[in-house]
Amino acid sequence: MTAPTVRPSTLGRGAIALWLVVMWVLLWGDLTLPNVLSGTVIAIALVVAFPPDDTNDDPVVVRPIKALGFLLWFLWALVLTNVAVAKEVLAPASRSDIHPAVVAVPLRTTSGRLATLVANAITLTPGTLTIDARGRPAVLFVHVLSFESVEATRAEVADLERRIVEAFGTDAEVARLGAGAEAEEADAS
Amino acid sequence: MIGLAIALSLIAVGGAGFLYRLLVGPSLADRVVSLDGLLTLIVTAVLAWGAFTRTGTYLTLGVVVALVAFLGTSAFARFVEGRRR
Amino acid sequence: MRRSLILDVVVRLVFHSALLLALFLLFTGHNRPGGGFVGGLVVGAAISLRYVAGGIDEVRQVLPLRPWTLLGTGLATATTTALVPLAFGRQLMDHGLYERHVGFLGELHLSTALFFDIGVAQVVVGMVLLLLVSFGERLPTFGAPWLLRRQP
Amino acid sequence: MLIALVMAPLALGLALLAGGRALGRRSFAVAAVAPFAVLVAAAASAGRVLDERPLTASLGWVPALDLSIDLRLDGFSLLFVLLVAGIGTLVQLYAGRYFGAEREGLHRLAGLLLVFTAAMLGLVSAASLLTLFVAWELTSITSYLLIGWTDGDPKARASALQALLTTGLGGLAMLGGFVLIGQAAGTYDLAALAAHPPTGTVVEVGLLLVLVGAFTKSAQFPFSAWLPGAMVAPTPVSAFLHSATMVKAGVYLIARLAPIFAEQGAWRPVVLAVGSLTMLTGGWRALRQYDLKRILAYGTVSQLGFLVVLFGAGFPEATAAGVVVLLAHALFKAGLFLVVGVVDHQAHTRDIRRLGRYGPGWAGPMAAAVICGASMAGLPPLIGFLGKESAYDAFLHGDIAGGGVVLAVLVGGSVLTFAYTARLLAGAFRPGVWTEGIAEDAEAAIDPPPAPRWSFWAPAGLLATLTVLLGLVPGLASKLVDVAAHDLDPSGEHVHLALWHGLNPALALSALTVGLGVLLVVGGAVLARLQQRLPDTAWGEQAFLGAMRGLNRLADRSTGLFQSGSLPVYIGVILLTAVVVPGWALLQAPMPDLPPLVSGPGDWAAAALLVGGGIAAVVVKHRMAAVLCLGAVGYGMALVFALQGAPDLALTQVCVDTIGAVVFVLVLRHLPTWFADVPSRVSQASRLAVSAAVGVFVFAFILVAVGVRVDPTISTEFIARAYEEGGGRNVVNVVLVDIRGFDTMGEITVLAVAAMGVYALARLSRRDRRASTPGASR
Amino acid sequence: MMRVLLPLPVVLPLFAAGCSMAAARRRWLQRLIGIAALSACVAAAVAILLHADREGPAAAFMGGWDAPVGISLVADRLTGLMLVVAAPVLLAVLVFATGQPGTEKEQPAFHPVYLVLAAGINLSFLTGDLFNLFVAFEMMLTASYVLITIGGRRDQVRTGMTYVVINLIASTLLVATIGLLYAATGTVNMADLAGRIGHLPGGVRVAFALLLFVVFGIKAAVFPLFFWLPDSYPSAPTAVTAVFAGLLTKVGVYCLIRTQTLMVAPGDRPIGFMLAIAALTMVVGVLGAIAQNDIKRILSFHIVSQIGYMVLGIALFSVAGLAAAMLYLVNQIVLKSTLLLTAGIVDHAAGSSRLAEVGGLARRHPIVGWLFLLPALSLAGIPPLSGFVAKLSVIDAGFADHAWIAVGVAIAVSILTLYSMTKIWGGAFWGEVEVVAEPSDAMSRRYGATAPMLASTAALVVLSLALAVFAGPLLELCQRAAADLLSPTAYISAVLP
Amino acid sequence: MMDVAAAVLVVAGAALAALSGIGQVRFADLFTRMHIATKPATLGLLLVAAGASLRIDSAGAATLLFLTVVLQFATGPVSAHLVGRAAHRHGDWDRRNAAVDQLAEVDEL
Amino acid sequence: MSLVLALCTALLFSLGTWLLLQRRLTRIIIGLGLIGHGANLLLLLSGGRRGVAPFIGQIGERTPADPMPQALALTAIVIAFGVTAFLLALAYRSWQLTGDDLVEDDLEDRRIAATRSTASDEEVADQRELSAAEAALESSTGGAAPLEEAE
Repeated sequence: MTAPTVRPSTLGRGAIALWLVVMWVLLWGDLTLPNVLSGTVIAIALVVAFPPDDTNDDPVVVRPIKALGFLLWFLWALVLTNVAVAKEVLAPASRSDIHPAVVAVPLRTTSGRLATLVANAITLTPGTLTIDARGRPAVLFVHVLSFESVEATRAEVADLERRIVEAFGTDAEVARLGAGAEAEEADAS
Repeated sequence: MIGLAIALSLIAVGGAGFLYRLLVGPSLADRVVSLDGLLTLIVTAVLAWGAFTRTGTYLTLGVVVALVAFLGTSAFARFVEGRRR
Repeated sequence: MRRSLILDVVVRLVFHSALLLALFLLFTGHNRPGGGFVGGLVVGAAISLRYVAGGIDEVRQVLPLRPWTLLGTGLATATTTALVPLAFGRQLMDHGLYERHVGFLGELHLSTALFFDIGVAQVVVGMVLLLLVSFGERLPTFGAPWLLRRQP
Repeated sequence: MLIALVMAPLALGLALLAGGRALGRRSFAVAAVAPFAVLVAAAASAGRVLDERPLTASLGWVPALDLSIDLRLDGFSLLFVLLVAGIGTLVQLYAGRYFGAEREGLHRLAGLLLVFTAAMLGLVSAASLLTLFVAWELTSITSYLLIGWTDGDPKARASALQALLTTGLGGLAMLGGFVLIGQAAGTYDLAALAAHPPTGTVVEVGLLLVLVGAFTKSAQFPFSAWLPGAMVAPTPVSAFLHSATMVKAGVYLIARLAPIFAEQGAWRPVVLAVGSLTMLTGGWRALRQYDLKRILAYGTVSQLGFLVVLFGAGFPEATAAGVVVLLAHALFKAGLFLVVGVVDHQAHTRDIRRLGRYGPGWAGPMAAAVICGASMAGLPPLIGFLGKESAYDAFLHGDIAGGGVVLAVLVGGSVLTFAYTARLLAGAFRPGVWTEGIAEDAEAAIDPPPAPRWSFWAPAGLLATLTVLLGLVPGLASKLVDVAAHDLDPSGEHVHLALWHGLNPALALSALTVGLGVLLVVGGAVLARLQQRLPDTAWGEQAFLGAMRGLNRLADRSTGLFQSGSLPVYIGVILLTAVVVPGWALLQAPMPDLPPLVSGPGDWAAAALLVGGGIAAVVVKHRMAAVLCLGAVGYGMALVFALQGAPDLALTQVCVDTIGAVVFVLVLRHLPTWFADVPSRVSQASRLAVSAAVGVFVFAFILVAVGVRVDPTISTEFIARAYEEGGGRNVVNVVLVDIRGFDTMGEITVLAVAAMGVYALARLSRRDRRASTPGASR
Repeated sequence: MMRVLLPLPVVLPLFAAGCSMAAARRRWLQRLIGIAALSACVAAAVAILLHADREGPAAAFMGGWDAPVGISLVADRLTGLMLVVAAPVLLAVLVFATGQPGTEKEQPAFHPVYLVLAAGINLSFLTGDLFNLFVAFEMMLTASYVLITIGGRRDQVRTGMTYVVINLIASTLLVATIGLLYAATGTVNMADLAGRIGHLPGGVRVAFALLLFVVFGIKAAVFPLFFWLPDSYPSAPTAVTAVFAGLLTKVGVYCLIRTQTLMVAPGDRPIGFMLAIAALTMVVGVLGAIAQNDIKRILSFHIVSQIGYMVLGIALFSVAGLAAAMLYLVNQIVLKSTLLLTAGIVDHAAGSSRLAEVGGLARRHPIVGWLFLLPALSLAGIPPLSGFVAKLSVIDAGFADHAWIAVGVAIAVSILTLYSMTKIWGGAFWGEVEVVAEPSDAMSRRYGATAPMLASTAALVVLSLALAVFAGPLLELCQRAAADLLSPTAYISAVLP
Repeated sequence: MMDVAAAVLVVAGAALAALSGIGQVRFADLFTRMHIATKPATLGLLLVAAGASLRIDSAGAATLLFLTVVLQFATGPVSAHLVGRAAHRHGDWDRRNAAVDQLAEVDEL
Repeated sequence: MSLVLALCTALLFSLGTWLLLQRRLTRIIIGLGLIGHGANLLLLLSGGRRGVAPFIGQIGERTPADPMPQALALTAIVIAFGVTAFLLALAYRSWQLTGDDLVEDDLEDRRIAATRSTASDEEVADQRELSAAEAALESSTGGAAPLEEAE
């Protein structure tokens, strides 16, 4: 399943404009023609006045099914996170297993947006918190609450990254991811 | 209404925790985090209250706070960041 | 101060939404919570976010308006709105209410108070902008390769 | 007519001040025109006035205060007008000779003299107390400017200040007195006052205040010190202001009021005592001076005391005598001053220990001086003799308490007068009479000064001639004196001046005076030794200096006490005042009913935030942390707003708080991280007390204010009308942009201005170029 | 007619301020805008006064919301009088500033901020709404904060802190007072408050009266609330100090008059307290002036001292007393501005305003000497200048009401005033010629200042002379105004028909 | 039924909020507290918003809540990242207990 | 209106006052902030009642909150914001000039308060006139120098 290839900047502006129209209508809470029209006008005006494509970045595409899948997975992970946190908080101090560490996790995606998404997702999933992101492709520095090993953390993040890139990355990104995974497997073997 | 009371008490407990951290510190980061948390909790409380009283008036507050809290926290974090101990 | 990829990206994503939110607050202020102040402040917050992310240069690049002009026109707008009713034999600031059926768009409710609110918002935005310009320092693009323009 | 009389010198004077620079010394010649014209005009109207038909004029000014320019030219006024205008003309002409052409600012001097002339004319022709006061103060100011005309000399400035402050103080006391009298009488008009004199304690106090004014102006004890000091002024000024005219303003006032008020309260004892004391101390002190002008000045003080006694006694004979003495004094004193000026100008000194040898051509000035001096000493057949004679006569026959004592004083004073006249004349024209305090070397005596041109001493000669003429032919002035005295006190009999009244007690007293005077002169050495042994009675000077020193010290103390320069102290005092003053009244308010403890559970949460954040903001020593705590309070406020049904406020509060925090961060990141302790002028305890007081006050006032609400609020209308008339459902927003949109307009202005202020301050360069000169703010 | 006229003195400068901000880069345009707007204000002010005097109080209702719902602007005679005096002073000072090197030329913010200051002052006089008065104060004060620190020198920053903080405290107190008043009466309209306060219990009424006195007393700089003034005013640029000295504290006095007469019932007026305050203000102020050695500082203390006379007049609560206070107020506005402008000229001509550093100016620049001497003598109450009439009216009114001690103090203080004026005259205008620095342009070297500076100062001096000449009609106007104030039914019925 | 669901959601959200607050008091290390602060508060807000959207049927309520949640999800972690970065740089956290600190290694280069 | 909130208001005023009486501008600004909050709370409480948000159409049978104090408080909040920003600019400028935000005492006042209370008149520079008057007194009480040098 591939997204239609559009020129990145156009996609960026168009997507943002679309989002703005949607948001406008959401804000008014009323799907009426005047709302949509005025929203469109305002959205276009905003996008023209403040061009959003001022970063050098890969485009973001949406693969609906995978995106939905990711979303559900993510929500579930969030619930798990909170259960974990609850345990941690409510458990007596003696049973706490906190072994903090800060781990550098190199990402494979070159897209800043995806890297950001990964970083945010890391923060909202159990036991991990993104502290910093450097370089391009980004290296994330993740604070791990219950540290086991560097590899374990990286694997966890790699899994997350894969889900995200598959949901939102361009074909090239997905391909690079695959190549990276193969290389990693090769490394492992 | 019992639900509201429970919810608000719970939020208040949480708020007390954050407030404690805000007052005690020890680091600035702690205070920033707890202030952010407090604001989130205030929004949570307002939404919960809105949920039980069926008032939609305060919903805008949530949107604005989400945006603005972000600004506050990031500004503190960024401009205090440069200073080493 | 190193820039942050995450912050840059998220701020860019949020920026337009914040502006839209501000406009919404401005337009609905008469009937829901909001109004010129809050609208202006939200715009200000959005601009401040850009400032936090990229320093004053980024703000200038995003909003190449002179804050003075914004302040001045804002004040002039508000006062003009106030003065116009005098010419029509009414009291200062007596806002008119125009309700008209405009074709397929339905009822149009427009109070001249809106223009006043726009002036208010302008001033607030201009103020925030001027504050940032005053206290602002430049943030270098150090360590932010994602900001470099792709070579054509 | 009368107004033109006053205004003409004024206009010419102002014109000279404004544009006379090019005229230089010729300014005096130009200036002389005005007083001369006045003289002519006054003489022309003399017939009518002497016919007891006074001229009047009135110019409305501030009717609500009974303040208007009312002029009235009766006999007494006419006498003064003639003196002022006549001597004014002579002095202007004289000044034209006196000053070298190279002197700068002569047009200012001429102009100021004219302005003074106008003021003096206004003073003596004032028909109401307030008009008189206006002119009075003008004479003080012009006198100040004239004494300080040589402003490069610190002594001149000091003397000018002393003169101004003394007469100014008196003037203000007098103003107070005038208002008291005027309010008691319902009028300030002199004629009306005379017709229906007010009485009562208020009036008596008012009279005393008026007397203070008159005493200061006429250099009476203890306010006489300024007059000798004023001798630093150029001699023409001294001759005009400080002998002939201005110093007689007080006498004039006393003369005007005495017939009306002499019987009231403490008037007569005070006036007679002060006048007597002045006459004696003035004469006594004149006897130890070496400066010709100072001898004259103390002589003037003494003579003024004489006049005050005469006029202040307030019975017709004394008044009539006063008029004669007044006329005589003006003539001889001005004449003497002018001669002294001539001597000074030619010899470059006025020290009697160095003067005395003269070349040829000095006969004229010397003769004038001797004639005037003789008149001063009260020798016949000069007008001075007439005056003294009638004074003795008046008190011999006068029927007032203590008249005998006063008579003795008059005789004593006259003896002293005789003595200092001798000292003056001998000192000026005979060499080597006095040598004390001067090294007996060649420098002591000076070369004989060159003879003056006749035109230089001619004014003095003219005055001397008048002195003789009026003495010999008293009839010339008889009518004028009679009408003047009668206009002052209509109850008196008509006066006929005559040189010879026959052998009577007054003549005997005159003879006694001369005899004692001669004795005093002959026994000069004894007297000098006596004076050396006695302390100088310069109480007036000491008092003035002491007062000034005390004033300055008081000013420093009080300013040091109140104006501590410390902001915390200021704030503490202000807040304490704001709390204590209304709080005191609040104690009388009814006890309010206490409101419910909480209006909903949210109150506790909000309170926790507010209190916790607030206390933390106070306690925390970390700058940024304190700001964060303030932020917490702000969010607490937002919560309160949300709970109390104010979503707009909550929204705004959150936004403002956050953006405010950003600004805080932008600034505070530069400042030190921690609050270091700095010593403050406010102690912890007082800080605590003020804070607690503020808190208690606010708490109490809220409870009381909410507890006493009586009326429905105006906001019920808001809710009723917001949608129909304002077109909005959000009432608060309608209030903000419509109902109270005007507030909002002001508010955005504040924002814009604050922003511009921030910009103006923050974008300045970091160097403070002018930091070292805090005063140089331009 | 009044519907249009009343808001103009406020809205015109505001509109002009907006334009001026937008024209921040073109100084000539800013000048044009500023002078045009303030000239229009003069015209409007005169029209308002004439109307108010002829037809009685008139009100305009902002946004068409009738009082007490909306904000009303009210012009009675007092308001008209204040506007008429303030407008030319504002205009003259602006002209002065354009002729002065420094602030106005270097700071694009000067003109807009100054216009806002003007609008704030005018609004303070016009508004009939207590909260709107707070807003007007804030406009005025914020502008003054900016102006007093404009240039950012070290001493300005230091004194600016004092000034801003104290005024902020005063403003907060005012807000709190308004809150309390609203809590007790449910209205903030002054005319409405006048009626409603009467229903409150006695102690509360008095407490409100005193609270209002203290709140406006800080602005008016009465003892013991004045300390901030002499510390802060002298460090501002001259033109700014002049307008502050002339107008800002006088706005406080205006508010004292307005609130104490309108909103405080006759029985609740703190008369004795006010008389004591008046006497202390006069004495401490003038003693402060005597202790100073800088022209601007001396004059600043005089501001305080002279406020005492006005409070004395007000405290009598008689027609004569209030009229005297108003006359004094009018005089002081003109005189203080003039004197400080002259101080600025001295500073400009000699490079300093410290008495120890300058001298002989009267001989060097006679025009400057006259520009100082006339208003200074007037200030000291020397007849026949306007200050004398004002002082006489105060004394007259005071004696009529048997306020012996206070009037006695007033008389004694006026000799001290004279003393400190001669201190300036003797120190700076007499003596050997001393200068710290010479101005750079030829005109200034010859006459002491540039043409706009001299012309505007001279215009104010002429105005002060005119006040003396027309003191009669002026005092009658003041008396009519005072009579209005003491029986405010016309005012109230103009607002609440 | 809907009301019960809403109540449950809201209470659950509130419970999470309480949890994060308690965590603030209990834990000694800054980063640990940040873990506890970020996650439950975000989910708590989500739950409460969900509950509220079930209860409030006024125009646009649900959509506003949706926007709130989206914004919160977008910004919350970023805030955490920034604070974390600053705190790490500033040395505010419990460094001694950390097994590895690869960020410090990078910064030291 | 409730007792707790009234107490909070009072406490905010108290705490703010405490900070105002310090010499650090930052603390003073924070103090002003606290007092400002207190004043806003006072305004809000002056409405006298707690109620639902005053939106036409949503009030129904319930008591609406008083919109007037809300509008007033809003204005006050915004004004306080602007002024606080300006105060911060002052602190910023103070930092630029002195490296600190200490509110210094007024120099001239301190000078007058300090030097005058100890020094005698002669040491004070500005009393030229007075000492000249003393010199004049000297000469009048027995000194020999004539007052005015001849023309």
